Amino acid sequence: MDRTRAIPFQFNGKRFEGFAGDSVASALLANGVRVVGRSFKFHRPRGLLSAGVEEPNGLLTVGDGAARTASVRAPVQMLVPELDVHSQAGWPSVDFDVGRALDFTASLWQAGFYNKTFIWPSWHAYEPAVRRMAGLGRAPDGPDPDRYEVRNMHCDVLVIGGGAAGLREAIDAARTGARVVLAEREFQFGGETLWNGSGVDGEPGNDWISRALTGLAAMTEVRLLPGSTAVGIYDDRVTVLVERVAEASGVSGAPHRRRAPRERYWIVRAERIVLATGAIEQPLIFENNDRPGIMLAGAARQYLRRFGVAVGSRVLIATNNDSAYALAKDLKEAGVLVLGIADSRHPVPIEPSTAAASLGIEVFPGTIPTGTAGFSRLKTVWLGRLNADASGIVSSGGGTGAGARVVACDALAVSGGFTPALQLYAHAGGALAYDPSSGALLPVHPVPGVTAAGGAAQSIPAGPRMSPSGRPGRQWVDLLHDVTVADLELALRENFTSMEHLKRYTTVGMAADQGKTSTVATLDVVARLRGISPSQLKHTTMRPPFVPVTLGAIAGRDLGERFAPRRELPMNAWHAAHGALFHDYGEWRRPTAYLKPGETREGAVRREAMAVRAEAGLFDGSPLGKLEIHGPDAVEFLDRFYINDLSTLKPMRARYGLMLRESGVIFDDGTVTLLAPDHLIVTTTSGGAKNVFRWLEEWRQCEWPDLRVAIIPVTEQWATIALAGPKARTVLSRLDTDIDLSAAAFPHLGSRMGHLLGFPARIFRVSFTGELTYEINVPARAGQAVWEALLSAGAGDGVQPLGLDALLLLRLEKGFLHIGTDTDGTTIPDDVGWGKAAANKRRDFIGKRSLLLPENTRTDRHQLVGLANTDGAAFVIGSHLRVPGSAHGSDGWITSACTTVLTNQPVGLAMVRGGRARVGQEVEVYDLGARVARARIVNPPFVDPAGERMNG
Amino acid sequence: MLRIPCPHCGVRDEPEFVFGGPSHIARPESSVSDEVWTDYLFMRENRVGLHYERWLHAYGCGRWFNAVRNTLTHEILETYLMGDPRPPLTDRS
Amino acid sequence: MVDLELSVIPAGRAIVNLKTWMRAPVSLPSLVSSVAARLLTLGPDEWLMISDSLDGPGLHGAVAALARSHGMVAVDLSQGIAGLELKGMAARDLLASGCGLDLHPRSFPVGCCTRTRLAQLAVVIECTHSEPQYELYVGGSYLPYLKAWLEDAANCELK
Amino acid sequence: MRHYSFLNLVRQARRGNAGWEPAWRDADPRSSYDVVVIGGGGHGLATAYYLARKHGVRRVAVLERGWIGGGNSGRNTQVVRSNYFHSTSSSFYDHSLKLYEGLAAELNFNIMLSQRGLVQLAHSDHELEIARRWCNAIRMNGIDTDMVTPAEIKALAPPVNLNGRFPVVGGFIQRRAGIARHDAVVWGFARAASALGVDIVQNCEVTGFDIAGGRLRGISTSRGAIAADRAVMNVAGYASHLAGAAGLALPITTMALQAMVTEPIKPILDVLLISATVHAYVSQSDRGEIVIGAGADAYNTYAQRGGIPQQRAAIAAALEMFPSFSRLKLLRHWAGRVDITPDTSPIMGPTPVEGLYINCGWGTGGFKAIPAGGDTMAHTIATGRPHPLIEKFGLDRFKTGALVDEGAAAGVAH
Ligand SMILES: Cc1cc2nc3c(=O)[nH]c(=O)nc-3n(C[C@H](O)[C@H](O)[C@H](O)COP(=O)(O)OP(=O)(O)OC[C@H]3O[C@@H](n4cnc5c(N)ncnc54)[C@H](O)[C@@H]3O)c2cc1C
Ligand SMILES: NC(=O)c1ccc[n+]([C@@H]2O[C@H](COP(=O)([O-])OP(=O)(O)OC[C@H]3O[C@@H](n4cnc5c(N)ncnc54)[C@H](O)[C@@H]3O)[C@@H](O)[C@H]2O)c1
Ligand SMILES: Cc1cc2nc3c(=O)[nH]c(=O)nc-3n(C[C@H](O)[C@H](O)[C@H](O)COP(=O)(O)O)c2cc1C
Ligand SMILES: [Zn+2]
Repeated sequence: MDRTRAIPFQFNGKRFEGFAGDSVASALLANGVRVVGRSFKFHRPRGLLSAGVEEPNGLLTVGDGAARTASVRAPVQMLVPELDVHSQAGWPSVDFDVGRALDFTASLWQAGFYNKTFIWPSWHAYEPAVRRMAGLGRAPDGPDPDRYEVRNMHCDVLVIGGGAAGLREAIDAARTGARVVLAEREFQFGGETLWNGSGVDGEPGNDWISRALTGLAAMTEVRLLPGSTAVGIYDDRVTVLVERVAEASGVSGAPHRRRAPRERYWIVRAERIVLATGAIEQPLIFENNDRPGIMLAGAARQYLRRFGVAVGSRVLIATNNDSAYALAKDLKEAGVLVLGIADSRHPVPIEPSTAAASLGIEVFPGTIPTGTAGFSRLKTVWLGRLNADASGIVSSGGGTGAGARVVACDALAVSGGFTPALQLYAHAGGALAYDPSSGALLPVHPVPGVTAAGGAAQSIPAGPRMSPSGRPGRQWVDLLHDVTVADLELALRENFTSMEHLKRYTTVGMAADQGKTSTVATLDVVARLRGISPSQLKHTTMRPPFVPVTLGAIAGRDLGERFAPRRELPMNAWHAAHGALFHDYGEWRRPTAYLKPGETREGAVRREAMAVRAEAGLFDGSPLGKLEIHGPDAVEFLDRFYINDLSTLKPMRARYGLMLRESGVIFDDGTVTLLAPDHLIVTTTSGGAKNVFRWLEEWRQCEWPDLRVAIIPVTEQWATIALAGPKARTVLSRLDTDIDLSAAAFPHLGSRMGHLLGFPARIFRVSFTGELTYEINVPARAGQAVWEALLSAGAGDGVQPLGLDALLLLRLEKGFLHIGTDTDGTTIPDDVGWGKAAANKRRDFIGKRSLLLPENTRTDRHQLVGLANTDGAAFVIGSHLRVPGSAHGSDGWITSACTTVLTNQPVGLAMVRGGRARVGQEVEVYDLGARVARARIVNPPFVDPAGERMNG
Repeated sequence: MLRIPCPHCGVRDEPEFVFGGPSHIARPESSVSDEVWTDYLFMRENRVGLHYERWLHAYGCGRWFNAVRNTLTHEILETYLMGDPRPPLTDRS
Repeated sequence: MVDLELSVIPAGRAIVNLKTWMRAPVSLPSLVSSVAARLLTLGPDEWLMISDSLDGPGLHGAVAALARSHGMVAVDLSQGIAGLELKGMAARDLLASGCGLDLHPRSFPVGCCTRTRLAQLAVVIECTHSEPQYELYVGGSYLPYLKAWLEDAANCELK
Repeated sequence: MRHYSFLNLVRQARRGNAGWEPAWRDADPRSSYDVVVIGGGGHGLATAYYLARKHGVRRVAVLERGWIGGGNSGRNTQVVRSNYFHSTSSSFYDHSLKLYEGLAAELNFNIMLSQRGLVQLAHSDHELEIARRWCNAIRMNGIDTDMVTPAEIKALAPPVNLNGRFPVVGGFIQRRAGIARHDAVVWGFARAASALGVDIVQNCEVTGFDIAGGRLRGISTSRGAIAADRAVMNVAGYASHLAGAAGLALPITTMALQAMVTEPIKPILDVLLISATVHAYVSQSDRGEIVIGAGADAYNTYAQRGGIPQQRAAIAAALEMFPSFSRLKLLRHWAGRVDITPDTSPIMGPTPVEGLYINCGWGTGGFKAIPAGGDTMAHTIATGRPHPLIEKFGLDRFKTGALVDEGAAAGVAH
């Protein structure tokens, strides 16, 4: 604490001042704020319970607008200047909340009430009103102004928790030369020892800590990570830490001026993990144990010693273990009136009782609170004397028996024992069981590579935690979700006896604090209600994260442009400079069309397509997948994939083919070109390139390792430029090349290796448009020169670039298949007219056997056919069809559609049930519930049925 | 996140790998019955406990390899090369 | 300022991909010693040869025939693969923000090279200097994405 | 069975809620049953309920190895819809949705059905074409769906971002789709089945089958042998394992499908959004958590836990859709063992063992199918013939190849 530096902040619109080093919680307490929020269900006033992440009451909203953050835990939020903090419930205010009315009808709103009502007329009618009552705080109003980062890390030893135990473990590990990471949730190392006054190795705690830190800082292989919380341990001990980077720098607001991330998500791979996470103090269960002013004793001590704030001026202490006695001493020394210590143990061990006696503080042995009074501030506590087995009260406050006691006080510090913070051990696969002597959850078996140290490995003997008397409906077990003993009782009565049912029915432990101060108490209560020992019960599954984690931190920088990689064409800059309208096609960003000023997309597409039919067009097909297949068995290898026979392929010739999955479904299409018997080039669809490579490799490595084949993807090595149109040959001939382009020397489906403009070139005569086409491949960086040369060579002839839209239109006119558009994950070769080819190939190929299965030989499968519109209107892709005689259901759908460029006819391709046998029939076209057109089933293509244009 | 020991590259993170399903499945001749063929197509070992499976180190060496992994604990007991026989292992869990 | 330099390796460096179709492990020394290039091992059957003194076709020409006689194929990928160089104290942290590989000099010393996953891509990383300094190789079409990704990472305060 | 109503709620509250009875009876297994239902998930309980209610089968037991609903039925993201591509699927799922619409009243249990609408997002022209194909397919089968524009999507879900890495270019909506409270569906069926005399036996694991001459005769369990000549396996992630005990092989891979919730916040989202491209779906529960449906780890696992890669991918996807959720905090991340079939459709009907039936393979989407799954399986078991709605979902389709491939047909990889 630095009391010389005052820090102004706001709480619920009022201005307050704290000091540097304060948490929001300590600053509020120091300013006398007792009610920090209203409870979730019953809107009861609530004050701070704890001084740590386990806090169930002090969940506040920090900031506003786009940077608004809901449910910030007041004890762990560092106070920074001008912090704007709000309570999350309470209307019109936390101090006066009309919602409190619900508290007076609480028994109506017990566990599962919503299952029993709101049935008529329907839940949806009540839902909005109910939803408005739920939820803690509001979502931000806009995109996060902050940024986040992910960082990977490796180490030999990861020590989680930088208290005395963690520091020692880190030092021990570092001495062996190991790479050590020490993560501490707080911004300061030292844990409890920072303030609890205990020494380490006979040295004052703080001296020891500084020495330990100096020592660690000097070791090169040690990484200290303050402000970093371990939130989950996953498979193979991979651990996630969340570092609060911005908060550590003490800056608030104007985050855009910072470059630093707000939080950093560390993914740590450690050989060994030490959990030095300390323990979490538990409350006591008694009537009205939720009043503001009732606080965990350890928290009260921390606020006092660390932040100089006393939890009250007249303080009563109630405990079931030794730890709270230190608080009594500290309070007394600070001049606070300590009204006594109620200790549920009987007898109280010698050491604490003599310590109390020496301070003149009265100890009430075998005594536990049985009730409290005070609305927004605790006023009175009733104490009762437990009977021998703690199953009843000998006499209680208000009564007359010995031990009955009514204590007027303004604060009650409670300690219900400690349970080690071993959630992470549970994440790592460890099991925890209830230990009756300490009332804690302790490890049952070791987890390889994960150990606990210090407070996380201790068990502190403790007495009874629960008052046996009092109204169950007023005994809170889960403060954040307002779950009481009565809820658990009702759930048990209704047979929700499994702990997991109990959790889901009452929502106990499901709140934002994930039961950090209610899990063990739930076991106690249920055991008592069922008359069994808590050690017979299993706690519910603990899952990551240990504390809630900002979604932004998890995503890190993997958002927006970095959400998924994007690939650019080698000639991207040229396209961008020439009016390209870009879209994403798989990973690739490609020109859809090249818009001239004032032109629409449709207009451009028709112009480009027309140019190809009339003169020539230039298409950047660089993403076309290209694989080189080398080795003595290359032909044999490829022949096992294609439905076409490759064994007859001649040198320098290409063949189009389909590749199937083993199920017979079409997987990809493309050409295979034989350059030499041990060197082939395979092309794939642009989107399929990676998958085809992976597919070929899988078979090569796993199934046919004896075949001598090597596969090398070369897609990006080559720029692929398709020059298509009647003038293609003329234009290409104008460029300097050593390749004979004449029709006789270079026929359709031929390929030639040579030079173009001096660059190495591979030219293929394949056509996706139906026009004479040269598919020119030159090294990627030569692409633009060739592209520009072709454009200028053809300028006088009207050669122009075309985008994907025009290309797909042209191929549709020809009835060529577009995998993924006309086919889906069920399409087999016969469905698209390739059945014969597949059947005729004698040798086996992948997928062949499946084509003989009964399902694949049915004649009423969906088959790809052409559609001509008899009404004259354009088809809409995705419309469905009904064939004559069919009154309901669908008989198929339109997969592709366009209006032909030369003849202006609306045409389409469709998958139609038994379609090939229906050629000539009329079908009805339906779109969005209406019959929109009639169409005739025809055989494509729609232009140049003789296929003459292909040859120029 | 699994940490998978590639026999060629050492231990790497799960996202570097592609899972390939059970290994040691023999592809039948195409002359087999529909019954045998569909078993090959669809039926898959799906054991609780030790699972013999194959992985591709897609973002690394590009090699497929076999692994024996416990499907309850995710422990990888052994990895071995494609084509090697199943190592005889017993479930330690 | 961040102690970091990121640059694209100028085009012109020869990069040749070698793969073998042999089942038995092959040894490459004879190949490597005969040309002015260094060899990066990507896997048991795959290598990259890199040369600054030769161009792609030159390096390819120098090794192709010999490779073939060893049951290997050499393919020039000089124009298909892009290179980046990253140096400075923050280089390791920068890479660690998108790559799970252990880059500590104990595990990945100078001279070490591997293909791994960085920024969701398959990237070849080579440690070229203890400064530290790394060279990254990635499919050319990803270069703009990867470069922007790295620049963005560098923009985030690095520890 | 005490009737549930607001009136009774008030009445009981005034008596300290002491009068409420067990929602269902915990039974000990008897030595024989007419039908044994294995697995106390939604499908098992619904099957038992319809067997007793519609077919008068009186001696029915549901055997559950742990606690009812502890499998996927108690850990799913609650989506109910019937917008499937194939009529085989959509007619089945729409039957289910219709049963859901009457279920709260029928079971006298508020299952919190909230038909708030579900929008499937399209991120490119191609996806929009596929969406239209899909939307029309559903409409052709007489089920409500509409195409929606980006502006309409924005109006339905104000915090949505239309201009992310994958811009939203449209989508389609099923307005009758929505969510129902997963646990409530399980408990509602359990309560109603129990009231009809069904024995619900928890902590009872089925370990084997007594099969003679190809006929089922009995079942061995962790709590002793039970004689029964009819049984149905509804054990989701353990389907292969249990079927193996009956000598049957299944085309199933068990994977860990994952989901996450944030801390609860005030209502901000009143519709469900699904994107196959960014790969997540997002809704807000009635309690206020943002519920994020993630993917599955792509390998066989029974571990029922999630990992970092899926967590990071799903959260990034959710933030691509809703950037303003960035400062919300992840509260919990869990997984369920899902039984994935090659065509992502269920397996329902008889098995080669006479008297032994199977209902599994729901993979990532069987919560919405619980009422219809129970109804049609009850019919199938009671009559010995597959219910017409499930004829095409039989195990025999993996012999003929007649798959009902929803993912493939819709052009979207699940
Ligand atoms: C994260 C996640 C999200 C999902 N989201 C959705 C969604 O939004 N919408 C949707 O429709 N579906 C969704 N699903 C799928 C849906 O949850 C399941 O398909 C559905 O719950 C299956 O119900 P079931 O009754 O078949 O199986 P389960 O509910 O899993 O029940 C099977 C039961 O069998 C028991 N069992 C297993 N072995 C034995 C044995 N040997 N003896 C006795 N009992 C045994 C198990 O303990 C279990 O209780 C999701 C699933 C997950 C995991
Ligand atoms: N005398 C000795 O030699 C000796 C040795 C060890 C401990 N001790 C005493 O035992 C008591 C407990 O010490 P301890 O160090 O075990 O506990 P501690 O409570 O002092 O420290 C635990 C630390 O772990 C941190 N932490 C908890 N969960 C975390 C997470 N998930 N991620 C990151 N950080 C997390 C906490 O913020 C805390 O600082 C102290 O009083 C200490 O002085 C004494
Ligand atoms: C729709 C839905 C909402 C949930 N909301 C919460 C929640 O608010 N708090 C919580 O702790 N868990 C919540 N859970 C998760 C459950 O606690 C639990 O993790 C899940 O049912 C799986 O069970 P298991 O973790 O016990 O294995 C929710 C689960 C679902 C399906
Ligand atoms: Zn490898």
